[in-house]
Amino acid sequence: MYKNLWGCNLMTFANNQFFAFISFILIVGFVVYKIVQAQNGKIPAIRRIAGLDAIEEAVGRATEMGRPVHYSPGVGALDAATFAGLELLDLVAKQVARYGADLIVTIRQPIVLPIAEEVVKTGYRSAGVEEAYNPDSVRFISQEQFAYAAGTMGIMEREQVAANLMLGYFLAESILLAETGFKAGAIQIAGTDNRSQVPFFVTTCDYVLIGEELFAAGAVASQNPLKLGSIAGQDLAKIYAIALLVIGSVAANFGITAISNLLSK
Amino acid sequence: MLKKLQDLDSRIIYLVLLVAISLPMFNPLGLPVSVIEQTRRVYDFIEELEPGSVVVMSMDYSPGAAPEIHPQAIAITKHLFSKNMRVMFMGISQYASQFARDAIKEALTLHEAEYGVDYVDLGFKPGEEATVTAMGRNVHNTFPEDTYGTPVSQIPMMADIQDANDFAMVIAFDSGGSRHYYVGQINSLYGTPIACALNSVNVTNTMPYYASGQVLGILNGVRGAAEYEQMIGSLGTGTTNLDSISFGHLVIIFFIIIGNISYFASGRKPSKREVR
Amino acid sequence: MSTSLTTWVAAIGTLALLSFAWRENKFYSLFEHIYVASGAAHALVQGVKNIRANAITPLIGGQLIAIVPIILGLLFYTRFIPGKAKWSRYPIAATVGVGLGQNLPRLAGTNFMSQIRASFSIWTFNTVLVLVSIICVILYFYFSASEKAYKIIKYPTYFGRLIMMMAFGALFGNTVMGRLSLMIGRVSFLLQDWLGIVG
Amino acid sequence: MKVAKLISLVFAIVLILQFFFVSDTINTFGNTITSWNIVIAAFAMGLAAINLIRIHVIRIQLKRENWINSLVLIIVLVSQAGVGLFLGDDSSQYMFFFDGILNPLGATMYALIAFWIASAAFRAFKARTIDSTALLTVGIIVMLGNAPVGEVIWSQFPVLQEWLMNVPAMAAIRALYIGAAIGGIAVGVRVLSGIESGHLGAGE
Repeated sequence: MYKNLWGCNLMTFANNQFFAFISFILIVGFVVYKIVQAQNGKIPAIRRIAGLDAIEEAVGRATEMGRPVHYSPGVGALDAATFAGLELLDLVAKQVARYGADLIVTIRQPIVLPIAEEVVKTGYRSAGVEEAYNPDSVRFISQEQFAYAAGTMGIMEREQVAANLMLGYFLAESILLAETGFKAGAIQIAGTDNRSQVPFFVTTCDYVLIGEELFAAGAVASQNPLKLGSIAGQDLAKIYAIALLVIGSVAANFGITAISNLLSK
Repeated sequence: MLKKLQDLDSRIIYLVLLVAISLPMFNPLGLPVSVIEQTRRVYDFIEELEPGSVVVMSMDYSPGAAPEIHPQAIAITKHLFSKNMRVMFMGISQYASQFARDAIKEALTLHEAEYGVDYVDLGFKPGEEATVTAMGRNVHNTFPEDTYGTPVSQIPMMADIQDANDFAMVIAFDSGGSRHYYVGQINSLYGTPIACALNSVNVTNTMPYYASGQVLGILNGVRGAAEYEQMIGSLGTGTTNLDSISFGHLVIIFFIIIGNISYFASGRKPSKREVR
Repeated sequence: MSTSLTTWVAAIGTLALLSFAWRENKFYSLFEHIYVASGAAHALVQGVKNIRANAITPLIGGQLIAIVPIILGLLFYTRFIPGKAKWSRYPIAATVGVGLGQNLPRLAGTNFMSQIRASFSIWTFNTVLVLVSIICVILYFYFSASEKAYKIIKYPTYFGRLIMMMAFGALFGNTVMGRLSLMIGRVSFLLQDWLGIVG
Repeated sequence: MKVAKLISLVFAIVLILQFFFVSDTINTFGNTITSWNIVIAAFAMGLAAINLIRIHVIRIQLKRENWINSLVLIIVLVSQAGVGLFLGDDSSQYMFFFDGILNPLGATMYALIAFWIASAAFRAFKARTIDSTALLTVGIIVMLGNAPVGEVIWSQFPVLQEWLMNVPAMAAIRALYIGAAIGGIAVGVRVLSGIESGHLGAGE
């Protein structure tokens, strides 16, 4: 269908992948365009995210009640959700330092431990109260999934935590942590990209960040222009998707075959 | 009184659940199960395949999902052998051969089938999506040997199975995600019909492929196995466990309702904050 | 009562892990270590089998190019040599490259384009509801809306969130059936295969 | 660092072209890369075993708390791997390890969750917000649709469940797939352009 582009012999499109290729190029284009724009200083404004604003409220409540804030960056190692969890930990550490509440961070993956310690330390330093940083606020519990859950449950019950923040990649142990937090009467904010755990968070927590909301909250917390640009680029692609949906649906119902054939190539 | 119920010891709740699911095992009620559309379509498709068609059974489930998916694999293997299809077992999960071997053993108790002619087990191949793509392009390159180490060139039935165009159908017994690869790399490029046999947690997120026709049918966990066993007339663990599922569900629903009644009765209003 | 050693070992292991529900104990953590060991051993055996089939045999058969993936694969193990860990970056990069190279076009083709095409159906109550729901859920994840724009899409995002909650309810219902089936599988193994007190 | 990113970029671009275009030249490159990937992935499968042996041998030497478990772990790992490699993973001795340990314990680990769902159902699954009310209502209907007893209580439950699964649930998941496709491609752009290289150990 197209003469040879890169000197290879005739390149034809695999069956009905033409418009998929067009969409692929467009989505990549939107993301790159917005990232470059953000690099040149045009930082996109991101709307308020309910769960994100509730974090400050939760830390304030914990300070009033004189009970600790528990934070878990999830059970994942170096995946996107864990990075978002650590960015939000930075935000929480700054607020905890400013309010003077005490913080307990429970860790499952050994590789995440040093990063989390560094994040909490810099949080206290940037709030100007570095001497208030308590080294054993960041605790490695266990690498085994359910041993980590059992250890964390014990801490939450003993310390009667006032706020339970679970932001990162979670598996089946999510329900154990959420139920213990609920029993302790803590205000619970959870966020994960693992969709099959979202139902257990929704029914037990006050606020839930679902999938992309966790990444958007992480980007807002980190104020990293590249990430904010990437989110704006993804939004452009979503407008493109909605446009395709409307145009294609209208074309199909009014028999405008030209559009329908193009979209199905 | 309801408030006191709230801090009931969890272990009592576990005991109640254990009793509820064990009781029907002692005297099964045999509640009937109706076959739903998404299961029937898999059965009908296989019924219409003419004998000798090549059906790929991709065994991609872990021990954590086996109690839900393995009964499905046994039922479908029995069905395929009874219609003397040519069945190619393989998998991108490391447990493929162990589960395939057990399913074949169960099916051979009912139907005749000869290794290398009626069925073959190419075993497990790592590489996730890349392996599914490679298999679609060239089966012999991707699987140079079967799971017992015999070169594929020496297996009679593999002579005319070169690539995905030779597959009459692929059934993804999947708990890890291989269904996405089969829909994306095989169905989209070669039009090969794909059926899914899944553990229940993965059924909901496979519905879009079913609605768009990229997947021709879905078996949903132990219930799917029971439905299929009923259709092929050879009852197995799917059917026997079904009564316990009914009792288990009733207990969970009862707990949710009682929990909510005592929650509202104890005056804790739903939190207004989360209106958004 | 079963007499096979395998069934007895499986039954003792099952009871050990179930004891975690009573409370965490030594019996549980011993069998958790045994389970972790068995899983790692199985992965090692399957890995070696495939290295032999797809690399060693072709290499002996004369395909010298097959040495490249073997070298890259061996570089994974430099992580265990102090100071040499950075060499493991190359096989990781190769796997990530292949992963993305396979995944990204499929995302554009199957997850994006085919799902959009599948929504071009003739309007009935259900298909219009599906179309409107899809648009509202996409809008829910629209983040860079200015205050003014956000006012317009506020209510569609509420509808989108409600539809999403119904989807998560369906996911919840199926997850409950799945986990129950697993527990039922273990109980019937204990009562039937091991103790033999059930029909 | 540069070479590693280059490997990722070249491998990814060849395979992306191979998906969208039909061309013999690209196919040969792409097929070689994918066959290499099988071998590389096979090598990676041994990492977990080596890592476990390293950690637990240290625990035994230092006589850490309950080091007996570590000793048992090493024994099981070495004996199962030995049987699997020398007698073959289809030997009856190997089936002892598979049917006696791996398969039953794997299923039991996940079966435990049924206990926790039961206790959370009683204690924590509350219809406190509009979201959790909608979620629990649909959840209960889907459960009654799945369980044969549901049909006995009211014959319409399976019909209602099928509608919930095929219309609202399917629509939301389809929208999440479209969003995830866009998100996945965006992550791909950031990784291949080197903006994000946490996985290569450079840290962010």
